[in-house]
Amino acid sequence: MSFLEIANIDVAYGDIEVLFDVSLYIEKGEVLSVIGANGAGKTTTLKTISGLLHPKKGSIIFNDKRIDNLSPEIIVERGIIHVPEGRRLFPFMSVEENLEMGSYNSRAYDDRFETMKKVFDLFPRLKERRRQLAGTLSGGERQMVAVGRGLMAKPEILMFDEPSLGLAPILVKDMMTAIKEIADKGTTIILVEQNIHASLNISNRAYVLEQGYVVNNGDAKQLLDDPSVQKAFLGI
Amino acid sequence: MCKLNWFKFSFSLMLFFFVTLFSGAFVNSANAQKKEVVIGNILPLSGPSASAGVEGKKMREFIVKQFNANGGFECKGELNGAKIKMIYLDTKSNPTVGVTDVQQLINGDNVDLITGAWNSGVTYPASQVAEMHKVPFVVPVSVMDRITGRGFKYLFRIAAKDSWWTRDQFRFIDYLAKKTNKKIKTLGLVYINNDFGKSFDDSWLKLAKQHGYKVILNESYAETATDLTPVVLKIKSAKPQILLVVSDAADAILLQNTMANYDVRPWAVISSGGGQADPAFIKNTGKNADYLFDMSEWAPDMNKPGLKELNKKFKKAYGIDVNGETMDAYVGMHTIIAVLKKTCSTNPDKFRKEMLRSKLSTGPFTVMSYPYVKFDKDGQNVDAGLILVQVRKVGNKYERVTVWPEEDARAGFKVVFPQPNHY
Amino acid sequence: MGSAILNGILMGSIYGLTAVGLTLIFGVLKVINFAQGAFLMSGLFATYWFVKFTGTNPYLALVVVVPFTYFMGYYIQKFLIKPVFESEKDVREPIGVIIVTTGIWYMLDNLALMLFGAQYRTINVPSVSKAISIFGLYAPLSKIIGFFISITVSGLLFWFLKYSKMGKAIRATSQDREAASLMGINQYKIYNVTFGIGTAICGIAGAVLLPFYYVYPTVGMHLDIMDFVIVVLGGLGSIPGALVGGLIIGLIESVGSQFIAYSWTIEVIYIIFLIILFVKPSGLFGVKGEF
Amino acid sequence: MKFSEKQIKLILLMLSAIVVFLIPVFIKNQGYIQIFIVVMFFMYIATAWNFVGGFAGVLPLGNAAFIAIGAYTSTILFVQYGISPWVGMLAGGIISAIIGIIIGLPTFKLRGAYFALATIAFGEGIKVLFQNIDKIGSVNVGGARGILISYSGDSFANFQWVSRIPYYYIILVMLIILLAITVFLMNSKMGYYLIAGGEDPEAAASLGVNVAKYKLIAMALSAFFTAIAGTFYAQWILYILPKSVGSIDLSFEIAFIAIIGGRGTIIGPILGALLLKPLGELTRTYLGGALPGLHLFILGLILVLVMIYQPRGIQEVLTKIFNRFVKKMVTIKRS
Repeated sequence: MSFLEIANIDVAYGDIEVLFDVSLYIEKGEVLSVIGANGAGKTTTLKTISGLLHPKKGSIIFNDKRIDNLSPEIIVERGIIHVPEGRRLFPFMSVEENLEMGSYNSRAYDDRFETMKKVFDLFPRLKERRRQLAGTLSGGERQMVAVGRGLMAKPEILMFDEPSLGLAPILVKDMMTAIKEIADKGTTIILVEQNIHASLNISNRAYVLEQGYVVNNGDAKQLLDDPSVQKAFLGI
Repeated sequence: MCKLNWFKFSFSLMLFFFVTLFSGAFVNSANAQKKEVVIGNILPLSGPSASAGVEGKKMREFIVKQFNANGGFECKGELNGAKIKMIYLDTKSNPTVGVTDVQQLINGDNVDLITGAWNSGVTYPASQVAEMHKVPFVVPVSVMDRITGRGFKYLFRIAAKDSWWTRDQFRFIDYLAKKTNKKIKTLGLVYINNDFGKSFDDSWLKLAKQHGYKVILNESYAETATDLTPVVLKIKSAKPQILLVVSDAADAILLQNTMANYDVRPWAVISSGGGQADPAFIKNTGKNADYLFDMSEWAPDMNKPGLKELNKKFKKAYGIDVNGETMDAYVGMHTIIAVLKKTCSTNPDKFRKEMLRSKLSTGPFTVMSYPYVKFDKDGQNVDAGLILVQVRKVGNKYERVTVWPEEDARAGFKVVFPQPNHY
Repeated sequence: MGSAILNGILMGSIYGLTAVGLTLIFGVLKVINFAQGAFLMSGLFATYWFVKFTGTNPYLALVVVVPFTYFMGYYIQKFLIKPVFESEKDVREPIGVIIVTTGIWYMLDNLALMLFGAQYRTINVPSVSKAISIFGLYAPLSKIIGFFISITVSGLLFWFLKYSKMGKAIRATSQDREAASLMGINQYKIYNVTFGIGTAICGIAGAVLLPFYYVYPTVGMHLDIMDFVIVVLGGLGSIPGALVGGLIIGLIESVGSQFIAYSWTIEVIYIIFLIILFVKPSGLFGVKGEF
Repeated sequence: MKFSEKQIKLILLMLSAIVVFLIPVFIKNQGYIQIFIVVMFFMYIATAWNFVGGFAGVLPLGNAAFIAIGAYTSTILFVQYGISPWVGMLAGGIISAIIGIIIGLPTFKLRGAYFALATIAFGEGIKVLFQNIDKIGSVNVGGARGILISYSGDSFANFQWVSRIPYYYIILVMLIILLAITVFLMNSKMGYYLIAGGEDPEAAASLGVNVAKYKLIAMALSAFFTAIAGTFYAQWILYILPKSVGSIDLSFEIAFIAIIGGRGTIIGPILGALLLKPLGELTRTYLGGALPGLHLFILGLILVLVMIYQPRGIQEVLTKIFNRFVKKMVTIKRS
């Protein structure tokens, strides 16, 4: 059994179904990319894993235990952390407080100062700004806080939703490097991206979603060379 | 969302019809019995005046229970052997509800007569409905002038009307000046801004002119006021010699306590039998109400026969002392019973005739300040007299002590005026 | 005049305290709690019965009143409000919750009426109700104590929200519910706690008011509307705003009435209220998302 | 004979229309007629509320102010100048509509909670104003005393009858007219724009719908029809008082009826009044005397339960039952 295994889930918002029979798995220590066009169901997949949505059918198994009917806070407790699209920082809290909220769960709370040091090592910029309100930061800094906040939770699996969105190309590169660094230290990573070039480059494997279905999957580098993927996403 | 809804509308109308039938069956089965006099009572049983309504209801229950236990009516006529059935409806102090209540009582419950409604604002429109249907309406409490004098044939009011209250308040002020040889020049008027307070204020302003007093403060406060300190501070800076007050229950307590706490003591405070007559008032003000004058129709210390015994029985049954509120209900119920005994019929015209003819002065009617109950052709109790009580320390408790008219005054007590430590 | 200003400040701070709970609950749940007045009534009654049975100082009643009102709010939110909240979580204007709080208001008020009857009750504590002189201005000790309790409670609340773990979680939830639950914060628990704290503050306000006020089942109604005005004046969701809004109302009432009839001051308050709504709907201190 | 679903519904509609029109013929008890009037009165004002509260998607909690404006306008005109309440009714409606627009202009910019609170303040402000003003020039407003309309004999021109039956038919006709207007409007372009604007103002605006304009029209209509109910109220009770026509309790009740019935639906306010008012009357009549407060406690409980179990109002479940019932009738006839 894999570390996290999603089997045949259907997910709907009210009456509108967005995921159909989606299955995927991730092994411990991997970096997994989920790619697809706007509205393909990538964000929904992440929200379902983190418990914000519950599948209508199918199962999600993490560490040999079913998690598909648990609420988000319990899933966080188990170690799956979701860094949402658009950063979703707490704008009227300082950088430090935002990071601290990341370690709200009981596994991580006691070590919060230690973890914070590590986050500051990874993003020295944040240390300078730690008293500043998150709402006043620049886009790149906000993304750093968002990633740092995810790390503060001492994740087993860290899920990123569009971490490069709205960032200048140079910052995208830095961000990907940082994510790679996190993965190298042993955290399993699920990466949802539209910038598939950047994401596939640092991933081991990838899934391709199209209108709610998994249409392709395999080795990240191979997918990058796959003509159908190139045609669909890179406009080649 | 908004597609044609006439269908649903029709369905709802059907439902409407069933509800009607259901409620109709419900109500009609409830009073199928005969041989009883059905008296409708509309009272404020919830909402801001609920305490007055609940107390009045207790006294009515007390009287009727006793009356029915003694066998009901004994007279020659259709009512012989009949008992009284009381129906109580809550007005919530709301005129609309009161009017609906009267409609319901007359048409749904077929009451023979109605009594209530405590709040003048409810009695006023509600009695008009009763009059339209020729159902006698006996008003024990509501004092608003305009209730009588509308040419109604079946409306009878036992309470004195507010122009008599204010008239007697000014007579009393004149009396104070004369008796103590003090020059009284200035008046302060403080009233609650509702129908009750406003009508007192109107006649005070007129009377002050007639009696030659100068009004140096005329202040109203909202019924919903949470803090009366601003009013008290205004009194403090205006310093009227006599302060005339009309309040409901809660604000009476608040005003009195705040005045005491700020040491605002005019020569005399004269209140108008509203909230100051509520038993909660003395309980909640105590020493702070010392030397307050209140106008009243009744006081427990009036040396009237049978009063002590009545109080003992009532207290045993309901755990509270009789007070102005319950005594109004007491006289009201007994007036109705006495007149019905004489007519031995529920015919409204006979009732009116007998009401106008009767002069009730014995038995239960000896407990009031006035010697008898008698109605003029407007249905007003003609000699509904008034007394003034002063809050005084008796033993270690504060009590309402009758001080005026002098002949009714409690033995050993005289008016204290001006009050000690006044400004 | 001086006394009027002093009274305005003292009363204003106490009005402010009654509004703090409302503003806190709005800040976090984005819901106007119409049951606010009923909670205040519960606090007044709890204080009243405590003093009646133990015969001690009303301020000691806080020991009982605070936990009582806290758990009352906590469980009302948990069992009555949460189900509606859950079904409306995607709705921008959770009107259902407003209706539920109104239902709770009716239930609590009338429960009190059935249990305790309609009569007015006060406690008489001569030692604190007498007006004392401070630099020639008069005010009763009970209001002065009320003033300090109001400031202290607001300060403690502010500190709690700023520095405690739970307080930070409450702030996080108020700023972004979904993100907060992705941090492992159980948002419904936060709502329970927030509601509990909000009602507990009402309880405290009750204990503060009782020595110079009275209690009866529908006493909360007047203060309810007053509180709505206060929180909008100060900015919905802002704690300092609630205090300043309270002060403004207190001063208009107390000082304004020295120039116009007291019953007109309410009209002035409503007019100022409407002007603020139109000119600066966020109120004097309102910053969305910050307390 | 076979009937389609639509035919059965039409037959039911006609049957019930006949029943409603004949109720006063069969039921002689004016007490019930009075209750019917109360119920229809609330159906009417809740339907008028629904223009803004339901379709435009905000929560007005000050509609009693419009009732007060309508009641005071026609009453002052009638009592002091002898102008027929029927004329006063229109005058009150127009004044109220203008005030509705004036108050709507700034408030519609506000959202959610703020709008609700602004309307509460508006409603209370109007009430306090009527309470405090005794006279404007020679016009006697009555202040806190209120105004009594004295009964001067049955007369159509004076809008006065001893019997309740004329009132019954007047409010019934008013209700039917208002419902017809509602149905017409909701099926017109304006209705769609209003609902679109209520559900998602930004999206509607981006499609070029002038949301504010339609909301204002809705507000004006709502204020106009509510004020007309105010005149009806004044002539029906013959006594108006700021506390009774302008109270916050009344404003709340209007909103609750529509919400419990199902706001934003045409049938909602009807069903809401049908459930709450007779229930209120019965509990108040049979329980109020025994245990004061119990009836209001029950009202509170119903509010909470409906919101928990039927958040879209009772119309949803009743409509389902009704449709099932009609379907069954169809199958029975066919078999």
